[in-house]
Amino acid sequence: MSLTFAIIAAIVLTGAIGLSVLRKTVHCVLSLTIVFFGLAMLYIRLDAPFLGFALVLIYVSAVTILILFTVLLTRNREIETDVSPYSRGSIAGLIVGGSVFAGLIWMIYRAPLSRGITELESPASVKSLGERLMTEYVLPLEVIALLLTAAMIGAVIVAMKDPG
Amino acid sequence: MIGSGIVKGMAQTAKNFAGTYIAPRKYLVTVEYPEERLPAKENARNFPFLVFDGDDPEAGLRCVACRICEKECPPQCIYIEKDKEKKPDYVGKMQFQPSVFDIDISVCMSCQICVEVCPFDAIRMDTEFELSNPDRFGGLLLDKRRLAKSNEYCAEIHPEETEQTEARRAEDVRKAVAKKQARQQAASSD
Amino acid sequence: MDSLSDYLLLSALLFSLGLCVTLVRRHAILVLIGIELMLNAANLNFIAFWRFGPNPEALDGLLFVLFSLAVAAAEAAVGLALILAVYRRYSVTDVENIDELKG
Amino acid sequence: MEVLLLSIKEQLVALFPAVLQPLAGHLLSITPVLGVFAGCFALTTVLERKALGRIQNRFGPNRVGPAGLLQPVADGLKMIFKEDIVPLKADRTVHFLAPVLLATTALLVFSVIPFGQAPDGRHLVPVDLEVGLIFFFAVGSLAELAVFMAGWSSRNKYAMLGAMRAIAQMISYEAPMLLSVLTVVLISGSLSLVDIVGTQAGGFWHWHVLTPWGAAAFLLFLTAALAESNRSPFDIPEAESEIIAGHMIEYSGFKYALFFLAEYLGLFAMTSLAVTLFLGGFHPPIPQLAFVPGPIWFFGKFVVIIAFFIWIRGTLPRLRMDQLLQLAWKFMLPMAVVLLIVAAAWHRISLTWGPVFGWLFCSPPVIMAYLMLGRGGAGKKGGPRVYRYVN
Repeated sequence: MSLTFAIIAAIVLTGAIGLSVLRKTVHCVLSLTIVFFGLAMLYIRLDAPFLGFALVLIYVSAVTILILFTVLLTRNREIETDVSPYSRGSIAGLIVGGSVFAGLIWMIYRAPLSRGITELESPASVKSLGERLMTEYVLPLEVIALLLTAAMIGAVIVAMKDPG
Repeated sequence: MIGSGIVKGMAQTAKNFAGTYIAPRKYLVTVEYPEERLPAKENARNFPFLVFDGDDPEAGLRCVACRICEKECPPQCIYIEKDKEKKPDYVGKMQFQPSVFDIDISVCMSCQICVEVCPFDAIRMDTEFELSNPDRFGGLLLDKRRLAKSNEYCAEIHPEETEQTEARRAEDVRKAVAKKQARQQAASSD
Repeated sequence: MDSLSDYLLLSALLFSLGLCVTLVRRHAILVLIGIELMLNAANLNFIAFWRFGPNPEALDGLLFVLFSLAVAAAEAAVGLALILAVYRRYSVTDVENIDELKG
Repeated sequence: MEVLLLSIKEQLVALFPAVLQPLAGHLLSITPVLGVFAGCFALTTVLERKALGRIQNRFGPNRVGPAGLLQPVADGLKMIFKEDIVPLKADRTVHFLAPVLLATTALLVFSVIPFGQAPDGRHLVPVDLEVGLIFFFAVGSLAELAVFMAGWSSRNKYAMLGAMRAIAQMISYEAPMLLSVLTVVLISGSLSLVDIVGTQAGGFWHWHVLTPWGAAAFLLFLTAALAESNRSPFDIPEAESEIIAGHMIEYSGFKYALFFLAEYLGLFAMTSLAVTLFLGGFHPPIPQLAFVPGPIWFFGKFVVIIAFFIWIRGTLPRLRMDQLLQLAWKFMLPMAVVLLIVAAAWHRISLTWGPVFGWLFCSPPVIMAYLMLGRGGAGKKGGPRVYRYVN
């Protein structure tokens, strides 16, 4: 593990832990953006800069802003008062999360992972990505486009004030 | 068509912009105040001052300390004390002079009533407006010496009003002289 | 250079944290955020396996992440719209208090 | 000039020990960008005020220094010595982080803009990223987050309203902006700004702005850039007469100066991008003028666009919020989509038959789309407002 990776991992984990313990919802969302920044840095480190910047573009500027708008549109009196932000069955939730983590760790250390790394001549080029997208993956692309359209229309209809 | 209004507006502003360089007199209408200033209007008024005739503000002061203005002043910003001895005024009548004449211009509300009521045309409204002062109390309490301004100055800022006043005063002097002559004639005939 | 297991470890941690957030927090939006966190942990796995796999010239891992990003965006939009609709109807965003299924 | 600058950098980097050399190289690339654009900011504020004054038949600032040119120094001193006020109920951390994030992102986006090219092919660019354009927009979009943080953390209704308006505006104009930029990506086949500039080398007839789709995309991009950087006529988020200063209302002193700086730097970034994408970047208009260094051409075009922005600001009144969103969604977005298709057609036609046929076939759809969409916007809601009680 190199120092750079350790620093980025620390950033990601700080954001993730902050998002699970902070009290105010807006603070949680802001620490979510820290997680995304860390992840974007990891993507760039893994020679996928296009996806890293796309992650920032999609998540930080679109999804996070959407979440923030929703947070502001739904003011929750119960949670912003003194009631604990954690649900009643939180112990059980922690146990489930912990056991999943233990299971994943067990699997990672049992799996026969290749320790080496194949050298790339250049980072994944956007051009080849686009060519794959337009030849081999054109059907998934169309499906995704359809899904996005459906999701957009659905979201608008669900969130409309007077569904009529 | 969308955008045609924008083009029209931009042509207008471009004309304005270029005009300030080509014809600055027509387009640059700003008066750069401390260096240039517009002349005050005839009817402008700010705070009162005392008019004196001749060169000496002590001797030529028109005020006779009749205290009408002090009584009429709505915010009561005028304070007058009479002098002990009398001096002859412009028609030769013996009159008192004010030994103290103070106007607190921080209280004055520029109503011009003192000017209206003065029977001796001794008080007029000034157009001076740069009165800022570091001394909040003393600096704005004007005494007789600072209030006194010459008749020429008055003629300069209120030419029309001063002309009328001068005409009336000349008439008064003429009448007084005529009266005196009549009295002298009567005295000599007795 | 860091090894594949480092990335997998980080991704596992992120996934479990996301799961915990989803299960533990009361606010509906935070539940959604937990799901986003899990999705991103999976994405990290995809990219790590692509990069450390035997054939990084084939870009399948990246393309999967690309599609997953789009799905996540769609999911966030619909999820938030649902939260808004529920809030309009019951003025509640606490998942524990959304316990009526009657229309 | 480019060779001189690059060799100065190499000489200086060679002075450092080998471990520090990459770091020193980056620092030496960053410093001139920081210096030049901060200087541009200072100069633009005063020249903008002078030009606005002339447009409104006034003198503009002319008191501090020769012809008022030292005005930004006076303004800066005033800003620095003002008291830094944080509202009692504000969220102190977020309140502090918002201007920092905004200024950082505003500066970061300059790192992919190419400013010149040495004869041996090296470019004057801080970082030559293969995905430079995506980087530009990813980092640029963080401004929305910073604006939200500023508005939310101030605990002020006006700040919150201003922030929401700003974000709605930025998101609405990001879509047409990205689409209008995509036309250029489509033609040049690269996301790297260095490559995009490279396709426009060799005379002004290669510039993207001199094509039917390019001209329209350039205008759309400029409009969206105005909206993205919150300048008049799209300065609703900070409308002084409506919501005072929007998200900046609770900021004073140096933090406010940072917001101000970030606003201008955002404008400069958009202008630099417009120059790079559409006006041929640092390339001279005719190849015979290549002896003039690239940065001079770059900044010449830069100054022209900035002057155009100032001119617009002096002319147009502020739009209403609904007009603004209608312009973005009903006119600019469909127009950008049409341009994308036209650009694809141009690529095909001018490759096979040459640019004359390209003009012949590609300009009618652009003009048609412009006329039809322009008329569609002036329907029931978009037209002049009817005042019930006045008439």
